[in-house]
Amino acid sequence: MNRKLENGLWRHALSLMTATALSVALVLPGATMAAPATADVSKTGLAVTDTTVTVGILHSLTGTMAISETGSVEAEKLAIDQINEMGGILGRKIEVITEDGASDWPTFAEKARKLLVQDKVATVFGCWTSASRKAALPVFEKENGLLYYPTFYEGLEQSHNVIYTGQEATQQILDGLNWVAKEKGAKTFYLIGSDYIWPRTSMKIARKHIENVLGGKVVGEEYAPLGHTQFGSIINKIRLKKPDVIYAAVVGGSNVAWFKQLKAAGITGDKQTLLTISVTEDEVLGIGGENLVGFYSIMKYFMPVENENNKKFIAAFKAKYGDDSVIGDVTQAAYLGPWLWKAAVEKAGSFDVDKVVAASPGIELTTAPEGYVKVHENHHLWSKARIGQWQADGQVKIVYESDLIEPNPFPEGYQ
Amino acid sequence: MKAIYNNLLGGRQGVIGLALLAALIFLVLPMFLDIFRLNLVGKYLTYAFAAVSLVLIWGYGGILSLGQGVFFGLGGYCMAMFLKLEASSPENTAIQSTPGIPDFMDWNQLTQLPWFWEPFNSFPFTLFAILAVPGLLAYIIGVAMFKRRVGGVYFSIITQAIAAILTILIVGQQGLTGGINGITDLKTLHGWDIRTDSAKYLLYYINGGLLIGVILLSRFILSSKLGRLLLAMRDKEDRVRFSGYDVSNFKIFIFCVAAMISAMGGAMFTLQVGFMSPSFVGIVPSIEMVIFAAVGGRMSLIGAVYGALIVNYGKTYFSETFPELWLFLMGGLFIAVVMFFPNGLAGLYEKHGKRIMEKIKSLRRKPTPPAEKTLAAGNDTSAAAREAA
Amino acid sequence: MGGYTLTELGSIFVMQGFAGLSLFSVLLLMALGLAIIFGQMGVINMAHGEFMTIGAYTTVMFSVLTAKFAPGFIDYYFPFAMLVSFLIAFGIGYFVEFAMIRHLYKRPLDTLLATWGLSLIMQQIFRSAFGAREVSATLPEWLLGSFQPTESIDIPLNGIFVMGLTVFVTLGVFYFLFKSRWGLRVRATTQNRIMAGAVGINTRLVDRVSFALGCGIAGIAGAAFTTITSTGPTTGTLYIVDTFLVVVFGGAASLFGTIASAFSIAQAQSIMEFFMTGSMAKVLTLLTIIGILMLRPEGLFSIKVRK
Amino acid sequence: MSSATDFTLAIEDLTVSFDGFKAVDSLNMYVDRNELRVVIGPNGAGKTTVLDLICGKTKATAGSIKFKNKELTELSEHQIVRAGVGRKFQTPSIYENLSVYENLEISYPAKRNVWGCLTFRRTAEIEARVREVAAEIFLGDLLSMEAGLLSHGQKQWLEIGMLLIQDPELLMLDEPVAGMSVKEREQTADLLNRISQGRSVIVIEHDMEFVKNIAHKVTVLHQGKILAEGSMDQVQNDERVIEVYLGH
Repeated sequence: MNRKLENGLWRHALSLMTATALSVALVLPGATMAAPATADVSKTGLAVTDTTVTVGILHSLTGTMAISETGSVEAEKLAIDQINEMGGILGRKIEVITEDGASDWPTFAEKARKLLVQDKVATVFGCWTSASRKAALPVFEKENGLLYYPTFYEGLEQSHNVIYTGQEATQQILDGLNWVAKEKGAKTFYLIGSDYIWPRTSMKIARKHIENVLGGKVVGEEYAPLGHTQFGSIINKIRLKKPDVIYAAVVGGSNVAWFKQLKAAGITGDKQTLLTISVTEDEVLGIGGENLVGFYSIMKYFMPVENENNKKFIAAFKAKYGDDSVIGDVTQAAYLGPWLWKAAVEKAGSFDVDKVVAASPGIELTTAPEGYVKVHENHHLWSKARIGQWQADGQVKIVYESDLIEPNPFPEGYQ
Repeated sequence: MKAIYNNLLGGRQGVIGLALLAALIFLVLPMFLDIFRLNLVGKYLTYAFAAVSLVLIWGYGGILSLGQGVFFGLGGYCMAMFLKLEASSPENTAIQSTPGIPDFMDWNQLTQLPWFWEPFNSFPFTLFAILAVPGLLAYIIGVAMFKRRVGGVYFSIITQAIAAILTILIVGQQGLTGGINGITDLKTLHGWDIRTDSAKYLLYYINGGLLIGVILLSRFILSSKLGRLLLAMRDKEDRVRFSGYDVSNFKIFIFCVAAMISAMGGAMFTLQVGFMSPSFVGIVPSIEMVIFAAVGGRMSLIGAVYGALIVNYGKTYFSETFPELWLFLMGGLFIAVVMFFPNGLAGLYEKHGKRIMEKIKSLRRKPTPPAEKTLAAGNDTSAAAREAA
Repeated sequence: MGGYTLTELGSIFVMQGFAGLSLFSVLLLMALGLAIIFGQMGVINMAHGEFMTIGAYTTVMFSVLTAKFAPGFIDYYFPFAMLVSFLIAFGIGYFVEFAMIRHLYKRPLDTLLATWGLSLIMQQIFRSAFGAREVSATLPEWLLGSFQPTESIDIPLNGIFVMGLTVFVTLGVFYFLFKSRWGLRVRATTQNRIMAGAVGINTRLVDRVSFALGCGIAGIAGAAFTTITSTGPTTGTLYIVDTFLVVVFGGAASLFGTIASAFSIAQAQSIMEFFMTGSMAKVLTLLTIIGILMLRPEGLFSIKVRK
Repeated sequence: MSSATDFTLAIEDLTVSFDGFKAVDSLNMYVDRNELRVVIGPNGAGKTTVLDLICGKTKATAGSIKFKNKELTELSEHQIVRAGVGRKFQTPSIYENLSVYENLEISYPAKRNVWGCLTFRRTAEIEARVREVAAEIFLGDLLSMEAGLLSHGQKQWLEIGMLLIQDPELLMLDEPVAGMSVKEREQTADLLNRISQGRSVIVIEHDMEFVKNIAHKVTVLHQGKILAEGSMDQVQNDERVIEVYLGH
């Protein structure tokens, strides 16, 4: 662990300097430099003209997932607008084709194929749930497309054709567990999640970490079917086990029922430590701040993150989408996609997927709202983890911020 | 020969209908669509299997199964299991802690292939299972329900609950089933890459051929005495029983046949789309399948195919163009079909066709008396029945 | 269960019993409206869940408006919200019966499809009007938190509230169906429409009001569920299968059966949930229901009729 | 349990109760070979319920029904039919969407399992039999007509024909002349007299004139029990019968 961290810090420092230089160089001359010839920057028949390059956005605009994915679409469009205002990429304006995955996994695959085969887009920003990504992934691999995927997810995947701008499971989970073990002296944990792959994989990693690294004990592990709204029995089980920490990954409508019923059962933040990996500012709107007071979330980004990038980002976002817009972790990660792609394309001097992919590892973004990110060899991002404590008004107070964490989608000893 | 002509092909009108459909599937669509769109049509046509099966069981049998998605899904899963095993050869999965098993099992810490996956290494067994597994489930459900004379609304609600159960099971047992993600990343069938354009063309044609075959089979069933019995049972179940028939056996039979037809669609779906997931098993897809049949005409086998094509094309088109409008349209379509066109497109065609015929006739002789008109309207179902038979 | 004191086990026992009762009242509240619509009238209303959602959104709107214009009133708005939820759902139900259901009384399976279409349309209306996000009502203080009879027992207040409401609505429905003149007309109409018409009952009006009443009760249920969970455009679909199973399992025409079936399903599920995962508990509960329904296709309580 | 008898139908101690109400109460009734028995009684006497019990539509609470010494209470409807019992319902129950020919063909007692129905072919033998029966029920010229278009009386005949084609040994008819014109009634009486040759027939009927025309023996039911039994004359002069039924 330590060596990795040191290593990371050293690289961090080094790359900060180069990145600053790079970004200065990029921002200034973009407009003045003559755009390189199309034949040079696109040899694989992508939708690139002398003045434009076409990209795709592929999220659910309708259906059950539209709630969650709307923020990502907004963030991606904001980033693309900003890039276009700065002169575009390689002298070309970005044009967007938006497709609706309709919360239906085969539709994602179908629309991905349309974007790649018919529209020949240079890259796609999209997918949200693991299921939609899993459905679309074979298409991206077969057609050799490029996907920027924004959601924090279970890991266990690494594709030539995908850049993962959210956290993989270990980045999100391990530091949070270390923190509660240290700060709260937690020894016993109760794990609860919705019944599907992300919570199950996350809980598996959490359990290994608790048992093998922290020397703690998992006193219960529980999965509720998606859409479950009655947590009475589960809450009683938790009460019987009296865990030091409840570790939760419940999603969707169940999440709201879960927190409301916790509060109604008298399990509140002042009596019980609860750490969740499935509540961002987006979810709080539905759950209600009053039901979360004192509980903790771990994410890589919360709105109050203090830095200039974030201030600008929030201001721009609110200016475009209204003052009461809320930005959650995934929305921020989605915002990174177009910027990371821009940097990689410019580094490669080409839109061709293989060249962009080859150029991607090592790409850094000092302008990220979350602070600083860097693309790892394994196509995930180096990023920080932050723990926030929820306040009654639905805002979060950041109580812990980690160092940069190396992404490790296939964590040894955790599988 | 004449018997074949009349029973299988449904006489002159049936031959024309079938020929038109075959021409559309095999000639017109491939000529005008690129492979991307054609693959979509192929996907829609897999739903047509389910719609045809609903014509059998719902239109003729009067049994509204809200669980056709279950059988569609089971067929699809059987095929997906075989393809997944082929995709998970030890070489392809060398980075796993247990190479040689599907990736999602590895993530769920399974160290060996579950017993019920083993037989799916064999392609002949898989083909057998695609029909046998849904058929067996349908048989069990059928015996349990029809022998105890559960029918009508109760049957619909129970099949719906079964769809819910199977979805929860598949999602909950992700180590064995791939969970909510389903079984993905299917690549080859006996080394033949199913993702290439040529494979897609071939699969499309196989799919179309199977569909025509299924329609012929269904016609054979419906034009036999069994078909008449189904209609008889739908309207006067007691009378059939008191004519000495064991009604439940016939219901079980047609339910099993319908299940197997849906399952074929599911298997073709997996091959053409490249994955299978629990979202095709549940309540919503099952009801959508009923709508395909209702729009096409619940008494018309060929109508069901058009119903599946049109509703799905509409879904793709409108969700691309006016996503907001889509649900309104779909909902409105449900209501309109049920309230105003209970015989769907086939019924409309019948009426329209008849009117044109009448016009042609009326040019030759005096206008037909109104009495005959009402007569014709009253006989719509049987007229549609004859069209399908 | 070593390592626990007797008091602890006792407390858990009490709270677990309450969890079961609480689930029971939720199921019953959902099913009551349908017991009238499906049980008494034989109409399969697949949009029943959406009528609950109407109630839920009404309550959320009420809470938002109250918070905005009369923050001092926030402790008292809830009963009004429920009343309005009832009225709105009743009104829409009245209209739906007029425009759609009455044409389909003779075709129950077709009603199923048409009302499914209706549910799709209603979901899209919710989405267009209120957005796709899940929303929650701000609850009055007296509905939050728990009641602590002893140190180690916490009884959720919202659970008590839903339970009380269920008792109230159940009694109301019983009174309506079995004690009032109107109920007599409803029962007469459902048993013999032609005869009822012949003795001067306006069967059309009876149908319409019964359907609307069932929808109105769904509206109340929806309003009450805002205390438990959030509301989204597709919330209703979560409830529909369970609701139908409760009514069918109880024996469609028997109100008492509906109560008994809600009780047994709730107890079975909450007890099993205590000992196994939620998914398995759900699957086992559903399988048991189907198994019993196969043995007794007419449900738990059926009225034997000489045909 | 009762012992073997010579009767075609032997009903002994038959009871059925609906939620405590005994619609048929310890009924004993015997029908001879080739007998035409008429069952009469006021509404609610349990007449139709008795037929329901014999043909298996309703399950008995207690007692036995023996048909040619074969216990029927344990068989399901189609088995009872195959044993040789045919039943006509009160309201004509025919397949309205099928033609007269198809109605009769479906009722023809051959290939009544799933596979048989799939492979069923029209044979000359079946065709001849269908035509024969159709002629007998006065529908010989209407074979291709859709059954739904027949008159009420013709529908009643068609249903009788559907039973006839099965050649049952026991034929049960529930109000066969209800809704018929006078001429049709006469034709039906004639038909019944003809078809009761060589088989036993049970008829439920209210029309006394019609009953007189056909009955060998009359059973009067009242409140689920036999009130009187005997020839038409005997029954008509029975005081109890006059009191509860005929006198009004």
